[in-house]
Amino acid sequence: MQRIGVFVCHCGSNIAATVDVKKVVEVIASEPGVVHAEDYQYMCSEAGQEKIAIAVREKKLTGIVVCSCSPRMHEATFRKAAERAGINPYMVEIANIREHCSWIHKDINEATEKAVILARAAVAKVNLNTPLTPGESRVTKRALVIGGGIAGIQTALDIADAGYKVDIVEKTPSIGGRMSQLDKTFPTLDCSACILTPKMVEAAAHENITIYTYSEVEKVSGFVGDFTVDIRKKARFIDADKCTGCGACQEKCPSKKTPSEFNRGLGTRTAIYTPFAQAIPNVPVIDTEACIKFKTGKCGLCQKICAAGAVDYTQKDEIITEKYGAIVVATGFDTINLDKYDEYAYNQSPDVITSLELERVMNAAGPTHGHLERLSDGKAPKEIVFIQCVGSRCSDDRGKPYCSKICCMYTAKHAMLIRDKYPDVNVTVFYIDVRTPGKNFDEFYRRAVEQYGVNYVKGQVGKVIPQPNGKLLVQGSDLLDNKQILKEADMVVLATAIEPNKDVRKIATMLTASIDTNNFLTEAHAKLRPVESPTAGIFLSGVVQGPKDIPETVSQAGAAAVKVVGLLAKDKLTTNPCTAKADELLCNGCSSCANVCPYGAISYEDTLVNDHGIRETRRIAIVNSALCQGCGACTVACPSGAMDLQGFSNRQILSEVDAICR
Amino acid sequence: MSVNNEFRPKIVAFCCNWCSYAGADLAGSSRLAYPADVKIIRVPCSCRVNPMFILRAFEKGADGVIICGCHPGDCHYSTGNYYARRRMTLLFSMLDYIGVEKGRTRVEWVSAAEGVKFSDTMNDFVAKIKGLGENVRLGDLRCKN
Amino acid sequence: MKYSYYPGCTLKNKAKDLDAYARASAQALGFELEEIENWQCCGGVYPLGSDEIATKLSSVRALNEAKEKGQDLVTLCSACHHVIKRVNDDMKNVDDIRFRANNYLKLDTPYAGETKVVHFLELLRDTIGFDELKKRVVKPLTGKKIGAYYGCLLLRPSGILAFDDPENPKIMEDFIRALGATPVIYPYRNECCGGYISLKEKDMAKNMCDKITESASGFGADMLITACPLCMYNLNKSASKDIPVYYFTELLAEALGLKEEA
Amino acid sequence: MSMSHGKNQAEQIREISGTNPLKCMKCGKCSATCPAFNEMDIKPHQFVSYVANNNVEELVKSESLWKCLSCFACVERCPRDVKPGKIIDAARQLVVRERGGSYLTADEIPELLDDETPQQLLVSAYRRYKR
Repeated sequence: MQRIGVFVCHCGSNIAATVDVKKVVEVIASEPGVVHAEDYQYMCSEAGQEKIAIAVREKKLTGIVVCSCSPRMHEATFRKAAERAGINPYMVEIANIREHCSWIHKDINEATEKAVILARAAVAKVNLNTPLTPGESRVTKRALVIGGGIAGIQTALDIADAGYKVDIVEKTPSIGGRMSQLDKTFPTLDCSACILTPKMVEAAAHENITIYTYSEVEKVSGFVGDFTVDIRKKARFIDADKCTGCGACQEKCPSKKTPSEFNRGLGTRTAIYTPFAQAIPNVPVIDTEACIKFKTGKCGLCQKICAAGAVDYTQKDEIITEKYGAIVVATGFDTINLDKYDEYAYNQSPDVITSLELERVMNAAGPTHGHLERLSDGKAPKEIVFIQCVGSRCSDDRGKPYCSKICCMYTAKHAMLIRDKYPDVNVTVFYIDVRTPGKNFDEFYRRAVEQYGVNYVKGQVGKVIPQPNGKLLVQGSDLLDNKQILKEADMVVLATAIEPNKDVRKIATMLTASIDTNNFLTEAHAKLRPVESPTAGIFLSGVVQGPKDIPETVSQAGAAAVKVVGLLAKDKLTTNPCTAKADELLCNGCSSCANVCPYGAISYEDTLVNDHGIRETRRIAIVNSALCQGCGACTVACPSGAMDLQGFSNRQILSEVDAICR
Repeated sequence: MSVNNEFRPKIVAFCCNWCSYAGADLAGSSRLAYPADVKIIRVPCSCRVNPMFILRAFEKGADGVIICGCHPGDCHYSTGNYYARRRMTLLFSMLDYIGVEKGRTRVEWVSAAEGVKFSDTMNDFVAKIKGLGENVRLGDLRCKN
Repeated sequence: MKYSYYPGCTLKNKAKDLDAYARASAQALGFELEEIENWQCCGGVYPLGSDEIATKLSSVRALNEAKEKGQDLVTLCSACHHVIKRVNDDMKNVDDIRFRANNYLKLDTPYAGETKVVHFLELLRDTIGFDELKKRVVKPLTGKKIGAYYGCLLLRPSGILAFDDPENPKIMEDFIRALGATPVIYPYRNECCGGYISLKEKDMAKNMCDKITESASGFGADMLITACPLCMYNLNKSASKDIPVYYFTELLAEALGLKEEA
Repeated sequence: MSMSHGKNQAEQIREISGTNPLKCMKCGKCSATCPAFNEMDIKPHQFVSYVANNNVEELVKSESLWKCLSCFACVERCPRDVKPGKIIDAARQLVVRERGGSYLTADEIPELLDDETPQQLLVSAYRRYKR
């Protein structure tokens, strides 16, 4: 039997308002093993922790139960406090009487009764706790960044500058991401390429950075500090060492009809291509689906024309296996598919475009060479309508429930740029709310209205009606005027909701990182640990965590880098001691446990055992505690009951069940 | 026993540390109420839940047992919830066979972001158990006070 | 292939053509429409109130009869299709309505939405297939520029009707193509013709039908097709633009070479 | 009292329609969509806010009750799944369920008919306008 001290926290009024803490102390004091019980305003405070130390000293405690907030919040705090007081930190258990009790119940009697039961369960468990000692694992001093947009580039640069090796894996043929597709950026109207290209060049030239473009992460194993990752480097069919990037192959390629991904399908590209002029690396790839040589065996023009002899049709995909201490996910976003929103006629008229498509139209390197023109007939528009919140803030199954956050600002930007360059073009913006929190953001939007005369109409659009004369009739609400208005426009631009990149779910599964219902990766704590995944060693950078603009993305990218550097700076990590262990007297070496272990942590050794005087050699399961992550799958698979999980043993959990059902 | 004789079921909820326990925390911090009859036991993973724990709970007088884990594909340990699902499917049909109604046992996937789902699930489960009434099968009379 | 068939009130009277051409075409295409015995009027509009039961029962009776025969239930009139399909969804998914409707009907086996409700056009698309239909056409309607008029009843609410994309449907356009004619796509094809409003608010209905016919002819349609007798009436009666409106089954029968027989 | 009457009716409308007007984000897409907008005295987005605010006295007297086509365009396009079309139908139900609340009487009908009037029109109008 342990000598247990129970400490009941008021958490100000968070607990004490709904749970009679004095009553809990009074009742729990008579539980078996409890030799001390007290309550205090804030157990996590310095003074609260000191109370634990005093009680340990005076009452010679061997176990501690803290009735407080969730163990996910302060278990670590109280374990450290116990350690300082001279008790093994794994002799501490938390009864969660805040999140699981006081915050969800109103009736004080009911909540108090439940708090007592939760405390009893914790006491029962501590009575069976045993001191545990964490092991150590090594840290591979190299980081992996998945995604080569501005988020990934910034994170990689910051890690590399701190002196650590970092690899960027980018799915497309070039780094640069969404930002490379933008024309101008808010709120200062810098040219996007002008500020992004130097960062791309810096990343490419950095001695600590290796960039794998046209590559994808295929397999991840291991854990924090020691991940092993397989990267598939897709065949480019170009020898990157020989290619000079002269571009002759692209000029001569006869297959020119493939829609350009970079231009959002508004223009075309050749089968051998670099996505854009400033691409890094400036090495083309061959799209085998479009290439005549690959489809028919004839052609081969690019190989003939290439003076460097870099074209190699026999190139194969390559798998690179590398070890990493930390992984950053920076996979970014895409716009949602608009098939379910055809009241806006996106699939019915080429003059209805998304805002991202407008970026390409406005860009000098885009499909119209930067001229604002209708994609149907090339005519200059006179009336442009912008529709906000297309697919954002929806609770139906068509769109996304969240605000995409960037649309209000980029629409103000587009409206302003158009009015600036083409003063005779009228611009109308249909909006529900204009959301512009951010430094110099609202001022920016107001400039669009006051200085550039952009017409903002409060109300959503119901339908965009293509007219026989090629115009678009926009039928929308003017809520302030309580009218339904019909506006004839030449172009309609949809502020389309953004969503995480389609591949992110697959990546999250490989990383065992949690992901929310909208496919954004979950943070370890929404407020206090926003750039870390709950899965140790996985970090989040950019829109993969939630909608954000470029300044926020860059800040978060830097924050993620700091967390990575903090991890890589350590030589050793302490490991979770709650690992599985086989009782050699019960184990019969049947292999059931190894079959279910996701980490390959279980092996079998012929061991000499002394079974009540019978000495014999038996095949016994041995758990490698450096590999074991403590899930417990093996403990249930074990038919003889030999396998148990330290810290969550069968007896401990049964004692909790007993205490709850008592 | 409560004074007004209203049936208050005993319900044990096993929650995995990574998703469902965090989902329960989120339900708490979002103040999404569910009945106090539910008591949560934290386990590292739903695959840590030994059928023995569930049998013991019923033996000791529990009226319902629910196991919550990460959504399929999202398990922190990759595959744990799949093991849990298979094991529990077998156990529940065995329990049903010996008279512990299927409604008294449940497996539910709740992610760390699903506070609402956690609360809704618990409200629903408690209502179902109340509908079924007290569990008399498997209860060990020696365990009654 | 045998199907239960629910013609509805108007098809027995003002819209006999819609019915007759459909039956003739069905026979030619090799499936049989067995009229439900003693069917009652669907009511014309789906009762939206969540507490309405009695007004849904006639649909349930028809659905149950099809269920007992083990057949899918084919509809033709847009309104009947709309009402019966929505009531079926209620019977399948809304506990309260299913419980109360079954209490009223006292059927041997309670009805719980088992019957599949199929519109004639869906039958052409999903069972026969427009490619196959094209092969059966003997008098292709080559050169005709036809605007499909969907109206609201077939398309919305799309979650329940699941007929086609509610904003950019194509089933009738594909049908027109199968008959050898050219579909004319115009944006008002899924806007309301005014429906029952034309009884008392004639100007309002006229106004709405004008928009539809002007848009259709603006995009070059010579004629319109519809599946709904009320749309037909409104478009014919109210619209100032003189554009002929046909039931889709009439053109089908024509293309199949059955028009004279029917 | 009129206030409590109003509240009662608003509650009834919420019940009959099975909708939750609090889901509305006031975007106005229903009014932007409505083909009968110009004929209505109270506009579709207002139906929702009237019922949300328990202020339906004007709504049940409104001409809009008889102008809504139940074409469901507002329901289809509403980003918040509020279903304004069901709300207005529930308000109409409230009126026609009360004695004498019908918008159409039998003796009016003959003069509204012509040779081609389909049964469907009468049936539909009757079900909409009358108990």
